[in-house]
Order: sequence, then C-alpha cells, then structure tokens
Amino acid sequence: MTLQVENLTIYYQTLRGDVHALESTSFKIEDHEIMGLAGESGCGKTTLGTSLVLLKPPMKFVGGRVNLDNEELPIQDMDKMNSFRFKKISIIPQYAMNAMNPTRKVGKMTAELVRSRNVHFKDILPVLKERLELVKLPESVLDMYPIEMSGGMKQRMVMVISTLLNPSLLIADEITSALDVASQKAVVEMLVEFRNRDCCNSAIVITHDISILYQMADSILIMYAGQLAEKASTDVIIHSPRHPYTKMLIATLPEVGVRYTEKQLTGIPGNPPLLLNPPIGCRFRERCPLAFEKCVEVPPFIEIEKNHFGACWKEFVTNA
Amino acid sequence: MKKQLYVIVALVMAASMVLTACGAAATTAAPAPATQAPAPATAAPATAAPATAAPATAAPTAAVPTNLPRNETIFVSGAAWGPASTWNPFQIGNLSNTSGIIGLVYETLFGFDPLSGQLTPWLAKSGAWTNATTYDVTLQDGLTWSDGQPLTADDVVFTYMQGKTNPAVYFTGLWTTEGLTDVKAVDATHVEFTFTNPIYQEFTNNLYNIAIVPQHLWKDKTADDLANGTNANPVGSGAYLYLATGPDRNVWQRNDKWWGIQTFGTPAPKYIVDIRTSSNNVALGMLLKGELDLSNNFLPGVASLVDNGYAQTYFPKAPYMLAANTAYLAMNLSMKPLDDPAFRKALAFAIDVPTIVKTAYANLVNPSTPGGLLPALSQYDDTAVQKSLGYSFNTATAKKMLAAAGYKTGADGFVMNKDGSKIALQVTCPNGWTDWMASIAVIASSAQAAGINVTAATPAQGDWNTALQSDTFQLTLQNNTPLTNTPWTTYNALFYHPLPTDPKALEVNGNFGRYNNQAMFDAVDALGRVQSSDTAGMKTAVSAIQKIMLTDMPVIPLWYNGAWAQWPASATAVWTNFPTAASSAPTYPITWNGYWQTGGLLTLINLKAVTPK
Amino acid sequence: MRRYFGRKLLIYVLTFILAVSIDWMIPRFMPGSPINLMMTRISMNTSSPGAAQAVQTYYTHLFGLDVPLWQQYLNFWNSLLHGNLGISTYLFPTPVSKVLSNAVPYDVALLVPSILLSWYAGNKFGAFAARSKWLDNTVSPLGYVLTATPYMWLGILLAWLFGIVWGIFPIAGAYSFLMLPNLSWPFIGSLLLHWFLPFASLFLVGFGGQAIGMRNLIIYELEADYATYLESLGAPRKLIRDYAFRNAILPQITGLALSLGVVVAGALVTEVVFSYPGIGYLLLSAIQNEDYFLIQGCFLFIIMGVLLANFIIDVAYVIIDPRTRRGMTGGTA
Amino acid sequence: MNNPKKTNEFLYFALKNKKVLLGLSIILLFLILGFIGPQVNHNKPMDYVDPLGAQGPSAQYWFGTTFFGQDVFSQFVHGLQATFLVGLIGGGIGTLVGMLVGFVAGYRGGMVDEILNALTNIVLVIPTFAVLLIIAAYLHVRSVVTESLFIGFTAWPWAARAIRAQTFSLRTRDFVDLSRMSGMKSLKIIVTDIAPNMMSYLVMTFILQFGGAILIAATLDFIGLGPTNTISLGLMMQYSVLWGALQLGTWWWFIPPGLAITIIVGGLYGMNVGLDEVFNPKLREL
Repeated sequence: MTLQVENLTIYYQTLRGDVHALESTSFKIEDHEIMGLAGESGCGKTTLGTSLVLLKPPMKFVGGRVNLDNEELPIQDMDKMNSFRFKKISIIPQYAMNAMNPTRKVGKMTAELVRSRNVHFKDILPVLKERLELVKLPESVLDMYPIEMSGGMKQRMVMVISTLLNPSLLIADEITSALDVASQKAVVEMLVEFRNRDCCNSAIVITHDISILYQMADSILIMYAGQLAEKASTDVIIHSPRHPYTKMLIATLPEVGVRYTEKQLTGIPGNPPLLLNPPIGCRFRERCPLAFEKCVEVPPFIEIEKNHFGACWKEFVTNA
Repeated sequence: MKKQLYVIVALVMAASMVLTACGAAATTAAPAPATQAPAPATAAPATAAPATAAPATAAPTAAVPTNLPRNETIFVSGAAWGPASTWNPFQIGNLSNTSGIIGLVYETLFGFDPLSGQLTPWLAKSGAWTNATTYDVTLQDGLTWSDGQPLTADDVVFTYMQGKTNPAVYFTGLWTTEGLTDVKAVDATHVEFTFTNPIYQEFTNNLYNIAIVPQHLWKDKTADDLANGTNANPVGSGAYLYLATGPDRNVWQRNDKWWGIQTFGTPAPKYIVDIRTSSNNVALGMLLKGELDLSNNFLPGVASLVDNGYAQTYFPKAPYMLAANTAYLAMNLSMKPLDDPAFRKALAFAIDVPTIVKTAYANLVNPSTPGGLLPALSQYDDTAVQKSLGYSFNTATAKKMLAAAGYKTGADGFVMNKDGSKIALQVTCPNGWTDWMASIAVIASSAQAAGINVTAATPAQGDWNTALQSDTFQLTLQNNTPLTNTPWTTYNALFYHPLPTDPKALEVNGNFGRYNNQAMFDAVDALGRVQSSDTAGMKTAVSAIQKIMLTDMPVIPLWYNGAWAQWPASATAVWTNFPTAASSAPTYPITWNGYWQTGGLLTLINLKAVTPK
Repeated sequence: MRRYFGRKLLIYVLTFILAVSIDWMIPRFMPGSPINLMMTRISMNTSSPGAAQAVQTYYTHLFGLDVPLWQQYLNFWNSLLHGNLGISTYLFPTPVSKVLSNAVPYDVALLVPSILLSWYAGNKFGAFAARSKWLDNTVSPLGYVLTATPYMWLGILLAWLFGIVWGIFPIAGAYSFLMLPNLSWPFIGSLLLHWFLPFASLFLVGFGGQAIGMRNLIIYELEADYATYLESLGAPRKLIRDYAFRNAILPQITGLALSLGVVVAGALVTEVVFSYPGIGYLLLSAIQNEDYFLIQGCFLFIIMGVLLANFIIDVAYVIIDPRTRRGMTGGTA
Repeated sequence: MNNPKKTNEFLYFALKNKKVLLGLSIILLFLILGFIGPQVNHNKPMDYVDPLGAQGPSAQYWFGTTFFGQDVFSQFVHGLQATFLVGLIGGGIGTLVGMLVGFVAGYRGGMVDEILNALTNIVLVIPTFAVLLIIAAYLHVRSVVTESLFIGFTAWPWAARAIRAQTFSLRTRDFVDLSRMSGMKSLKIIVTDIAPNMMSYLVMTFILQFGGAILIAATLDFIGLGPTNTISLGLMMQYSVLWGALQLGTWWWFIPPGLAITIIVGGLYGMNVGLDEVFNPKLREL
C-alpha cells in the first residue's frame, strides 16, 4: 500500500479556540489508486490534503501517524518534512492560478526550484519536455511569464512542476474548479494519464464536484464536518452508498457529467455544524433523518464490506 | 540587481558632488575677471582655475588665494540678507546685499562721524560755502582709481551730472528740487557747485552718500546700464577691491595701493568676508564659536553674553548699543479717534516703553526722546519744549487726559468715541518681526490698561506694507528715520510733503499717517534751508518743528533701534581694539550699507590683529 | 508599451501646463504688489516725490505688469520657452534663471544621493526586518520613528548635537568661509563637510520610510500563494525570500516616484535649518521678500525636476519589471 | 465587514494587537494632554508671562520659557490642539475627496475613470508641497483651518488611487451585480455594498492621511507659512530656531514640539500596520 493514515487529528488555532477541522481520521490508499476526496466546503478535505504536505500554523498537529511507502512521514516537523516534499509527496494547490512567481519566467523558476532541491536541471530537462508534451503545452511556455498564460495553461504547468520528481503521492486540490468544462475534462484525463505513466504512484483528488471523480477516481472518500463518512470504489459510492449523508449527497446528483457548484451541494436541509467546539458523537446527526440515541457516540470508521468503509451506527445495527 | 544598484548609487554620488564643486566654482567664475584689475599678470591662471578641472591650476596665486589666512581675515555679518546682486553704486536700494560697494570700493566726497556730528574728509580734503549759493570742494592730492588712473574733479562732476541726465538715478532730486544748477571743475582738485535757493541740509547729506564713479569707465554707460547694470568687476578708488562673491558671502581684498593709506592709515584686515547669515541665530552661534569677528545682527541674547564676558559691545552695560534709528508709532490721522490730537497725546502717555525695552529688547535699546532725534543729533533738541510738551509712560496721566478730553468710559471699561460709538484700534507689524511683535503686544496691553481698546495684529509683510503706503492702517510701527548728519532727514521722513493729491495713491517716502499741516511743512522746509554750519539756526528751526509735533502728536517716537554690533571677547578673538565708549577716538562699528562712510572703514583701520602674522 | 509611454507623456505634459498656469496665476490674483515692496526697500529719503514715481513706473514696465492679463499669460509662456524666468526683484537686477542655476547644484548634491541611498539601504533594512517576527518587532519600530520625524526637527537635532554640543560639523553655509571656490581637494573636503549633516537628515527620514514600505510589502509577498507553493515543494526559505524581495522591489520603485514630492519638501526645510544655499533656502528668502518672479522660478524648477525624476523612474520601472517589459500591463502610473 | 458579528470580531482582534493598542494609547495620551493642559495651565501661549526669558523647566513653567518669556508648556499644549485639528480636518478631507474620486472612478469606469485617473495622476506628480507653499506665501491671513483645508485638498490623490483599485476588484463581485440588477442607484450601491466592504481600507487610509497632514502642516509652519493667528508645534520650532534656541542651548524650546509630532505620527503608523494585521488574517500574529 502507498499511504496509510491513522487517527490523524488536525486543529486550527484561532484566538477563540481550536477549530476541530480533522478528527481522528484513518484510511489507506493502495498503489496506483486515485482516491477522490469529496464533501461540502469546510468539511476538512483541504485540511487533510495540505496537512500531509505543509502543516504550519494556524494548523496544529494534535495526533495520529502517517505512513508513506512504509516510511513514517514527520508531517508535524516542518524541517524534517522537507526531504519528503516534492520528491515523495507533492501537491497541486487550489490556487494553482497564482502558484507561480509572477515575475519569473516559468522555466527559470522551475530550474531554480529544482536546483534548490539539489537536482540538476539538465538531468530533469528531458522529463520536463516530455511532460509538457503530455499536457499539450509547447516548450515555449518555459520562456513565458505566468500572466502570459491562460488559466488552463497555468493549471497544467503547475501539474507538470508538481510531478516533476515523480512523487509517490500526489495531492490534487480542486484542480478543475477554476476551469471551464472543456479544459476540466482535459485536465482530468491528463491526471489519469500521469498516473498511468507513473509520473506519480497514487493520488488524492480533492474536490466538491463528485461528477469529475466519476470520470477518474478508483475510489471515493466522503467527508463530513471533519469526520470520514464513507469510502468505497467509485461505482459503489455512486450506485449503492450506505452512509445516509452519502446517500443524500448522491441523491442530489442529477445525471452524471453535469458540473456542480458549491451552492447546489448545500441542497441538503440544515447546515454543517460549526467546528469550533463541535457536537459530540456523529456530527451529521442534526441533519440525519435516521439519527437515533446511539448517534451521540462517535461512530467508528470501519470496513462494512470488502473495501467499503463507513461510519454510521445505523449500518452497524442493521448488519449486526 | 544588487551590483547594478551599487554602481548606480556610486556613479550618481560622484557625479553630483563634482557638479556641486563646479557649480560652486561657477559662482566666482563670473565675477572672477575682477581680479584682472589689480594684477592682470597673475589673474589669468587664477580665473582659469574654475574653468579647467585639473587640481593643478587650483594652486593659490597672489591675485586669487583659495584659502584666506585666518589672522588676516575679518568675518563680518549683519549687512547682507541675500546674495549680492549688483555692484552698481547708483542702485542704493539693492546694494544692501553688497554692503561696501559704497565706502570700500567707491568712495564719497566726505565721511560722517555720528559721534561728533561732523562731516569728515574723504575724497574731499575740505568743502565750504563760498557764498549762499556756491559750494566749493577741494579734493585730496594723489587720488587714484584702482586701475591706476588718477581721480580728478572731472570724475566728481561726471558723477553729479548723472542726476541731471538720467531720471532713473536716485539723486535726480539734487537738480529738480534741491536747487543745484551747475557743477564744474575749477581745476583737477577743485569742484564748484552752483545753486539757486539750495536745501543745504539735504545737500550736506548727499555729500557723504553719493559715491564718485570713474568717468573714463562710465562715460559710455547708457541710462539703462545705470538703472539695471550690475557693474560686475567694479573699479573704484577705495581701500578694498572686489575679490569674490557667493550665495552666502562677499569677499573683499585690501587695496594695498590705496591712495588713502598715507592720509588715514592701512585697514588692518587684508580680507573682509561679509557673511550672509540665514538668520540672526546663526550669527549668534558663529560669534560664540569665534567664527565671526564683528556681528551687526540683532542678537537679543547678547546682553547676557556680554555680562558673562563672552562678547563685547560699544557700551559695557545697557543699552550696550549705539543708536541707529528711531522706532515710532505711526497713526492714521484720518480716522476717529486718531484725528484728535488730545487722544493721540493720551495714547503717547499710555504706551509702556520701559517694558518694551526690557522684554522685547532685553535692554539693548533706550527709550526715545519725545522729539524723536537720535542721540547723535541731541544737540539740536529743544529740551525746554520737550519738557513742557513731552510725554512719558504714565497710565494714570493717560486716563486723566482722556477724561479731560471728554472721552467717557463705556461698560467694557474702554473709552468710547465722543459720539458714543466703541473704539477698537489695531496696532500692527509684519508677521515674523519678532521683536516688533513683542513690542506691539506690550503697546496693546498697556493701552488697554489706560482704557484704550488696542489689539495687536501681525499681517504678512506685503499686506502690512500696502496698508502702510495706502493709508489703510490704524496704528503701526515704523523706523524710516536713519542716522544722518541732520534732523532734516528725520523730520522730512516723518512729515514728508507734498502729500499725494489722490488719497488712494501710494505714499512710499514717509509721512504714512498723512499728517497735513502746512505750518509743519514750512517748518521742515525752513530747517532744510538752514546752512549745516549754522547750529543756532538749526536749533531754532528744530524747536519750531518740535513745538508743533508735540502739540499735535502726529507720530509717537518710542525707542531707538540699536546700531547692533558685537564681537567676541578677547580670549577667542582674532581682532581687537574695537571701538567702545572707553576708546579715545571711537567710531561707529557698523558694516551695513551706508555705514562704511559713517565709521565702518575707520573701525577697520583702527583694528589690531591679536596674533599678527 | 508605446501606448503606455504615450499616456505617461500626456500626463506629464498636462501636469506641466497646469503647473505653469497655477504658477502664473497665483501671484497675480493674490494680494500684495512686489513693486511696492521693492519701492520700500529702495526707501529713498529725498525731497523729490517725482523720483519715486519715475522709478516705480520704470519697474512696473520692466516686469511687464502694465499689459492686459491674457497678454501677460502669453508673454509668460513665451519667455518661459526661451528659458527666461524674469528678473528677481529681491536680487535685482539678476535674472531668475541665473539665481537658480547657482543654487541647483547644491540641491542635486543633497537630493540625488540621499534619495538613492535611502531607497537602497531602506529596502535592504526592511527586508531584513521582515525575516522573522522577532526581528520585525525589535527592528521595525526604528523605521516608524524615523519616517515619522519631521525633516526639520531631525535637522535641528543633528545641528544641535553635532554642530553645537559636540562641534564636529559646521551648521551653516556650503563651504568654509575661509575658502574661495576652486577645484582642490581641501575645497571638496570642505564641501563634503558642510554637505554631510543636511544629507544625513534627508537620508535618515527617507531610510525609515523606505524600510517600512519594504517591510510591509515583503510581509505580504511571503504570504502570497506562490510562496506557499514553493514551500510545500520544499523550496528553501532563502529562495522564497529572494523571490519576495525581488517582487517587492517593483512597487517600491513606484513608491519612490510618489515619495519624491515629500523628499523635495524635506530638502527645502533642511536647507533652511542648515542655511544650505539650495533652492529651498532661496525659496524662503524669495517668499520673505515677496519676490514672485523668484518664487515662480523656484516652483517651476521643482516641478520640472520632479516630473523629470518621475519619468526616469517610469523608464526604470519598465526596464526592471518583466511584465511591463513584455508590454503586458502598464505598471503603475 | 458589514455584519455586526464580524465588526465585533475585528474590534476584538484590534484590542488584542499590541501595535494598535500602543498607537491608540499614544494618541489618546496627547489628545488628553492637549485638552487638559489649558485647564491646568492658564498662561496664554503668546503672553509674555515671565520678565526674564529663556528659563529652563521649573515647577512654575514645566517646559521652561521662550526667549521672550512665553510659557513653552502652554504653547505646547495649544500647539497639540492645532496639530490634532490639522490632522482631523486635513486628513479627513484628504480621505473624503480620495473616496469620492476613487469610488466614482472605480465604480463607473470608462471615460469618467479615464478623466478622474488622469486628474489623480496629475495631482500626484505635482509636488503638492510646492503648491501649498506658493498658495500660503500669497495667502496672507492664515488660520489652522484654512491650512488644513489646503492640505486636505492636495493630499487626496494616492488615497483616491488606492480606493479606485479596491473598488475595481469589488464592483465585479456577485453581491454588487445583484444590487445592480435589482436596479439600485450607483450611489446607494457604493454606500451600502462597496464602502462597507473596504471599511478596513478606508480606516487605514484616514490614519495615514491624518499623519501626513500633521507632518505637512509642521513643515509649512516651520518656514513661516503656518497659521498667522495662533501657535502650533511647527511655529514653535520655527521661533525656537529663529531666536537662537540652538545656540543659546534652550533645548526645552525645540525638543518638545518635534518629539511630540514624531511620537504621534509614529504611533499612527504603527497603529496602521497593526490594523493591517487585524484586517488581513494571514498577517495576524497569534
């Protein structure tokens, strides 16, 4: 297996107290697996993603372990973590549009970045060119300034840069949200292509737009209010979800392929709880039609079927 | 990027400094040729120095030294308040920043000693009225211009003739009103002035104010040259030569071929650096650091410095200074209640001059006599008249006089006009003239104490000036009564006539209150037509004027502004033997424009170097 | 890019025209006549009223105040374009242009080095202060204090301490009163000695301002997305700070252009404090003597200087900022 | 920032921020001094209270006396009042005009923007101090208020420019579009939607303008172009220099005014940076 996360708990420090953004989450990602990570905005999916790469204030490491290729990731240690970043674990950030230094030519910046990681640019140049071809960017972009590139170009360029050192795990955060439908599709396909060509071993694709996961993800992990709700292969999540939240979420999906905006996801009655001192037990229970007394305890996230994990007392009860 | 920046910065700094150097050099490059006059041979390389950048040429030469030896140089200040702009002795108004062009470079027929009240010989050995309308001048022997040419009677005639032929020359009045009809050279050293009904007093004044210019260099100058020409590189007959000028200094070099060395002696300083200080305080600082040898600035703090032995002044204690002019209160005589002599008289009693002397001037000045004549002219005062009609600060008396004159006190405790309307007077002086600002504050408060509602205001100088000249002021301070040989100039300024026929027309010559009294005008003219030698006649004339003046009170003389002069006490001094009340033959130690003839140059001649080279 | 410069030039031309018009207008529509003042300065104590009047009309004509306004305005432009700024009344009969040209070198010597050095050092210092919260809280306050200090007060303090209390530096004039201008090392030394304190007060205040400006910009840059991205790819702090500094420099260049007006003002009062014979010192005398030809001259000169400097900075900006160099954006005006 | 909860939050952060607190307390301190001072010290600033002048600080004259025997402390506190007045009026007008121009230009865009922007740039390049100088030089009767007015009306451009930029970024936001679609008047949109959303920006702009106005006023006063009818900190400095305070070593005459200005303006700047941290969570120190 590639990534193994155990009881990872991350809080946000604010002057008013800690925001429980990620509560003892545990899951695995297999080699070559592209795992979609979905949920309403503010459910902690981005926190999960970034905490694996760059865990710095106001983010606070509370507990848990993270193993990558059977090697522990010192995510709570900014400096130790450096040797892993980019080389073993890398990220395509949400803000890919502004991720590149506006006053540096893209090529120059890449070179300086790579060199700063003690890799000879000359050695990496062929790879770079090949990847550019892969994402259908002319080599001339290396001589461009970011403002000279379209949104799609930037998105793809960042994709290339982030995967340049063939990281074992790639975290792709909202890579499509800034793009129009056409280029969304392209980017999605390219990411899959990257995985197939071992530019990265496996990937976490964070998005609020389940429909794109349907096109690319092997598995989908649904989060709610800082807790894991359900994880299974894409088909299972789409066609036979078990967790009531997933069900409602999927129910709001019209025919696949249509894009979602955040507004629509909140089509579910009620609002997610505030994560500054959140409710005890299952955080979905106020909105859950099936909620019952047991739900005041936190439901464990356990394998309810082969490769199908969930966290709902109802499920455990019905199966018991 | 770093490197580029370093280079840029370095370059610019270097460039700008060089620029400055050249720019500074340029300021002498213009007048530098002046030095060709004294020593044509050596001048050439010297004047080339600023032009060529090679340091080699900067080597000092006899003509233009680049470093003045301190023990041969006197630093003076207080005359120049701006960069020198003209060396033309006919532009008296603009010469203040080139003080010395008359007196050091160009010379007058006579000098004047305010302490004795007598004209003293200069270019003229002697002068006398051979009859009521003819004045004869005998020139000294061996007079020469600094270019070696002889100075003869023809130059004198040429100079005085300019007033006849050029309207823009300031002494046209000689011919138009003073009655001068002809000037001719009897021989090389004798000049004869012919008059009809001369104003003797004014002519005597002209005798030591009009500078004689060299005909051989001036005969081709146009009227425009005389009015606007800067006369750069002046060639005069005087004890000093123009050496250099800068934005903050004029430098004069002693003329060792001066004709007067045998007659008067050699001026001690080889170089005079006349420093323009941005403000009096800078002069004070330099004086304390021994960087000034003679300061003619108004330094209010100097009294304490003298008492503590840091500096010296003419008198060892109050008033410390000789008097230079009379500060008086001008009143707008055309408005109520200032049109009433009784009211003006009361006001005169109400003003607390002693306090002004103490607070605004830290005892550097003396109160004026009611007649307003400077101590130098006190011999002409009619003390009897001043005792009987004069005034002195006394609030009670002022109140009595107001009551007696029928001014009733209103509810607010201030007297009202006779028609019952309120009186609210404003006394002004230009904003920023701090000693006067302090003074008018005292005037206002002391007048209020006497029940006269006076408030102080300080408009900008331009406004103040316009109000003064257009007769729209109420009460204000003035001091256009310079130190001269004759009471006539003082009273001619105070009671200037004829008044402009159009009341709106500006009056720039004096009599700002527009006092209109033919009896007074006649009295002033009468004084003007008394011969300067006729002391008795002058006294009678002055007495007549003072009678009218103190009865009518058209102006109120308040105190004597000082001939500010202070120098470091001997410990730090470079020069010594400055004139004091104790000196055997004291002189006025003043370097202001127009004072070189009244003791300035003599002071330099009497000086001694503390450490002779 | 041509369009960019076109716009710039237009702005400058408009500015210049406006400035010249203000310059011409104000003295003519404000109270107080310079001729009167000049008459009083001449204050002739003579028995002949005629003389005064003659001289008065003479000057009025000389200064071209005896023609209709519109004509005065045209004449003003005309003579301006011929480099003729009129004649100074307070330094009569010296032409204003001559008076100015004598003062200018001192301003150049004060302004150019103090502006460039304070800009350079200030930026370095600001970047240094932004390295860590600790440094920021300990070092930056110096910047705030300096930039909040009134120029003249700093000047006064320096003059008092170094000039009077310790007597290290002269506090009046541009070179020793014992010297005559010449290109020798002692003379240049004397120039530098008199130049130092005014320069220092200009430099220090400017330094504070630039340092704070840079500090704030860098703080922002370090929080920018590209910085976070580089960080999450394990790029060393040094590289990120380097980028931040380079990016912050650009707005600092425009900032420099905007600060020029203030610096000039500072130079004026500093010259007054140290009676340093530059434009500021001159301007003060001109104002005190209500010499409006000279005031106009000084004003025009300052305007032209600032406009020129602005233009130079614009060009520099275009050259240094890749984006404008690529003709992408107009940079900042 | 327009909903109360948020505003409270900012207040909360503001009062937690050391820089803001320090700046605020400095301003308050001097403000109080400026207004309590005249109550405890009844000498009029320009009165010649002490016959022998230039006396050092004493129980009777806390800050000593001027060369003419005026009470320096009295001048100081009255000067403070003038200083704050200039800051308030000058800074206020500067900000208001800046807002007006910035909002209109930024919101309207197009030709209006072109013109206003050109105007802004013109006034921006003109060294306004020089303009103030000649105006003041010829304007013979001057009060603190007139001075402030002129300062205000020459100080707006950079504010206008900054606000214009902000407005640009805001006018395309959907909540503005919404209001526009709902047929709201431009002015109303600016007042209800745009202005509140850049309140932080406006506050900071005002603070900077406030400090700037104080400095400019001091400079004008120092070269004798300040108010002709009252005292101010700048005038104090001018008089002290003119009357040889440096040479006579009467430091108590020229140190207080300059020091006060420095501390006040410095405090304002510090406060500004503090607020910046408050309004931009990214910069907040924890």
